[in-house]
Amino acid sequence: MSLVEVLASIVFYPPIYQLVIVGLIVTLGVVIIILWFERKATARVQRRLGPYHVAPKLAGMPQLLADLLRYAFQEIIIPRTVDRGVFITAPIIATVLSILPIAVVPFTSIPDYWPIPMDYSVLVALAISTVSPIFLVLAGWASNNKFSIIGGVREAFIITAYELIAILSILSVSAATLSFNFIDIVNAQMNTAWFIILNPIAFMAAFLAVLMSTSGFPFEIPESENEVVAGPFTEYSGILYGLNMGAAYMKRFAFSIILAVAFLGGWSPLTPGEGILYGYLLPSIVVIIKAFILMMVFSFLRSVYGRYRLDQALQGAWRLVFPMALIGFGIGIIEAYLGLT
Amino acid sequence: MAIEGVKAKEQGKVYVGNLDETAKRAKQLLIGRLKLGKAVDWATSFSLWPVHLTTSCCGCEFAAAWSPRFDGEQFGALPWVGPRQTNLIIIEGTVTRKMACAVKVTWDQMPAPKFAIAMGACALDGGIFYNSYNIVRPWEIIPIDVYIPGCPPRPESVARAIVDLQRSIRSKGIASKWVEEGVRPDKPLVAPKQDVCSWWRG
Amino acid sequence: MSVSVIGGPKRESDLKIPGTEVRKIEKDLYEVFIGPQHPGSGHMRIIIRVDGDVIVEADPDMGYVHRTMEKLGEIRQYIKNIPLFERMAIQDACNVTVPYVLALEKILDIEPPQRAKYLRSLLCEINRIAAHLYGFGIFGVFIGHSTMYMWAFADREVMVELAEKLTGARLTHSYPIPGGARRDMPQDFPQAARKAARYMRRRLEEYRKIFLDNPVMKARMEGVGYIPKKLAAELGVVGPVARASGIKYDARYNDPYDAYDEVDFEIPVFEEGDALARAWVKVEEIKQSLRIIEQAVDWLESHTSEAPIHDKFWAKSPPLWKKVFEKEGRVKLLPMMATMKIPPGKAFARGETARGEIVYYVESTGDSIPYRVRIVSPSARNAIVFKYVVPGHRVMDLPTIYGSIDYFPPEADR
Amino acid sequence: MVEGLRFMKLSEEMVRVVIEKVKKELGDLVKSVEEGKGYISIKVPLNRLREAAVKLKNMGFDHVKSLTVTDYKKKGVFEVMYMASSYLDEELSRIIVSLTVEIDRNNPRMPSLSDIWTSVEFQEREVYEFFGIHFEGHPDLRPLLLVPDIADLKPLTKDFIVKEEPIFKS
Repeated sequence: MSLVEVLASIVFYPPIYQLVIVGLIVTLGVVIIILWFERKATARVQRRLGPYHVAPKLAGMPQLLADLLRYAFQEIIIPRTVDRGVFITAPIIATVLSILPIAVVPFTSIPDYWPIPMDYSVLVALAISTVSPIFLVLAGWASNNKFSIIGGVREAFIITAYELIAILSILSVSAATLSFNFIDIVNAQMNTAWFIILNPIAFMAAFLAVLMSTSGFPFEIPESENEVVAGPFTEYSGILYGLNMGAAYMKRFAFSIILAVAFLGGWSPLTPGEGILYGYLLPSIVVIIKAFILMMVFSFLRSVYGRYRLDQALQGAWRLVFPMALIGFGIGIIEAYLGLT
Repeated sequence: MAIEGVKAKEQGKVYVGNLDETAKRAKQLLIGRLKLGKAVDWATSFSLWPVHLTTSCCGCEFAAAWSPRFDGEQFGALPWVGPRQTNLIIIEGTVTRKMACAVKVTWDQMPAPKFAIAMGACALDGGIFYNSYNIVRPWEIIPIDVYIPGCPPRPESVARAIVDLQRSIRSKGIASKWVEEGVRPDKPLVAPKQDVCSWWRG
Repeated sequence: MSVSVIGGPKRESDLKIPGTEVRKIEKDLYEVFIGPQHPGSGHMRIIIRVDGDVIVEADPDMGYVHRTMEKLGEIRQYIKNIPLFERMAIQDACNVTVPYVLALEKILDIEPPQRAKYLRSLLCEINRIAAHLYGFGIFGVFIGHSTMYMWAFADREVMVELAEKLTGARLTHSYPIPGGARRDMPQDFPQAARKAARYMRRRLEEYRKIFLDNPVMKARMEGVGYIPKKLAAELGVVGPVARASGIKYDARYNDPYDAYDEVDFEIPVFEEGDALARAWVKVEEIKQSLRIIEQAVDWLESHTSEAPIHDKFWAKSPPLWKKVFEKEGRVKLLPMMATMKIPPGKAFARGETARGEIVYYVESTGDSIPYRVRIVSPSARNAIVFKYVVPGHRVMDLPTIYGSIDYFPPEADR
Repeated sequence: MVEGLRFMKLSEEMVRVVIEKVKKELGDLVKSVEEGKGYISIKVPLNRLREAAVKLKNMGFDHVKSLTVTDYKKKGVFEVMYMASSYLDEELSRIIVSLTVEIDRNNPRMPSLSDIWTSVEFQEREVYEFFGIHFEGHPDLRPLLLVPDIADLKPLTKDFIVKEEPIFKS
């Protein structure tokens, strides 16, 4: 065994690869690039330059690196009136939990390259993704700041609205394939068609639910700065705020990967073959690219829409998107009954 | 449940370690040993986020400086909402007695290293309102890094002030030294002579 | 439990931090201080009490930008008050100073020459468009639509540039002076104005697409901050706020000054009375202002150039001043203006700024400084909306109402 | 959108009509009615102020544009002018009437009109802090713009002197 092979076997050991390489490094890179893209795309729509002078040759790409580094070295202020333990741990746990769903999503059809191979991966991924908002609410509560508390309460409202939609609409895929296993789902898509074509209503509902869960426009309500400064994160400074800000994007990335696997055919054009390169690396790159495109769509909405009012968002979620998710679920069942998948 | 060896008074508290000590050590390691000082200065200078505090009518030109024609964001400066997440305060014109308290409190809430730009003739020395009974000179309350003359200054001069501040941060290494030593190296912090917040308590 | 303020000092010394005092509020309400350092407040503070998500009480706490203009106006010469009062609303500088000049002209009993009237109206309308776009931008960012802010501010630059061409200053023009205007129109101005008008009309259509007809924005604005006609009259609101509630009042129409009785334009009035109607009033007003600009430019072009200042002053001015005018089209500030004594008298004048009607009361005792200048600016009169209209709305409606009434604290606080 | 409006310049005839109307309506309440520059000045005694205000409101003057107070130190009075006009009546909207009273400078107390004209509420608060005039019956008489220690100085009265400009002093 040569050194390269040893290294490869360490790097591509599934838990390390998916949690450390993809989960931390790629996610960080994606967050940095997507934030840069978001600012640049918004600037483009708004007929201006966006971040530029930090590195003119790279069109301002390191801007987010500068912001991150600045946050990292800035003073961390912990007000005397906060609940210290929760105040410090909540953003860290929220960040970890928001990237954890990646661990149970397969990037390839070979079960060996899957950190936690199991038949109920869809359920587990959804279950993990529902935990992190609780810590955002906690962060708001521990901050002992009125805006934080209002922001936390809004977050709680939004959770109740989107959670059911997200779960129902993603489970419609399971209903259609009669399986909770992501690999079966992707295989079914490779046999017939992607679920975005077979079940577009469920995809729309899932898309909106992800927007709501990661407070993207037009549902950027918990952090709506014109009433509740920075929402639950009003009191956070320095790297703790950086974590908080990154957590929403990391969560969006994790959700995008789930959506890419469940609706966009996962590694679809590619049939994973033998070896690490064809069996693991290339399929995972395909999945990440699909997730990245989804994230670009999410980011672009910022420049087109403003934000809904809280009650309007909740109303829309329960009156419009929830029936959509139900219909999507029904379509999934019908498809399974007709044997389309 | 009582834990042995812990004073009765401190029972029931959550312990998160001595954060100050840990932070100090981390700073020494990163800036002292790994020579990250230059990177800190670079990052700080290109990430000067002004806090949203509009003190007076220069806010019009401040807003224009971030509009597409002048686009302050190209320097990496992004106006941000709360003082906790920002590191630059731009005093936009006259500071009245009532506003002085807000300026002081906002400045105190910002995490170091932080900088201040005073915009407009009024922020220099009163400008057209020099003999008004209701204004305060901002340099009496907070330490100012760059002054922008004009009434109101053009947006270009706001951009110029930001570039000037960036240069001086990089050339003097203000940010890295501030992080390392915990105090600002080149400028003392201002202790206001008058109690600007006296009216609040009534 | 009746204590709803959370937090507070843990030690005796903490009492010195403002805002951390523990007070008891009567009912089980939540008191939120919005401002002065708050992205949704501008230069003021609004103290709201919320019950759940509904505001039950709002108390505007103004005065954060009170720069004592009325007092300073009493100790400065008449002419120096023009740049002083202009600082009230610098993006609307000509509009806020014209009524002051009108009041002085009423006491002096002079009428400016026709050319000066047209020039003033021209700049007033340019300023009105710029100020409306400013308001639009702020409104956009208040309901989370940053593209609207950027677009409005980008197009505002067109108008600012036009004003700069006419007067030489971006914002603080100090253009109207008693008996006339400070400068004649440059040669290449008409083409630039017409081009800007064409451009602006095209852009308004795009604003409609991205902002006013945007489903999300419409949902935020429709029915929010509804002011019925009767309430609007009772509260004495002004400008677009009143006209969106069906009140047919515009100082340009009800008490025509300058060239407004000669040009052809309409006053847009809407009946709906909500935030969306206020936004539409602004759009329609911009269209009418463009019409006025074009007419004024046409008139100025077709008439021979003369000094845009009353003969009473111009006849007495030294020959050098006249030479400067012939060469540069610029009226050098007349020396007699600096210590101009105005005969005793009282005058009251009103004018329509972008945000509404501004009124000046000037009292002279025959000295070179006024005895009393009273200014009531449109925002000062609209501030009452916070107290009487905001309660009953949700917290997220507060920025919508704030943005839609286009409240500008420096103007309100004077 | 409602149809556009057409212009009509204010004529002296209209002013005279309104003056006659005011005289007829207010009757013996008024001390004098005269035409000023840009407004019609109606002087009433202090104890009949509220009565006159109610009558003006019933005439159609539905809002107050400006509450103007002038300090005549030599005469020892504050002159308080409620500059009222109309929104709903198009004829009256061209006219501004000023309901004028004079109050004692040393004991500045007068009845509040904020229950008759709501639009005057904030301006009465402003006058209260700048001149120290106490409006009896005002629902919420607190300083509006100034911080308390400056409001104590009553800055708009002629007693309060600001440092003047040294140049161009006439």
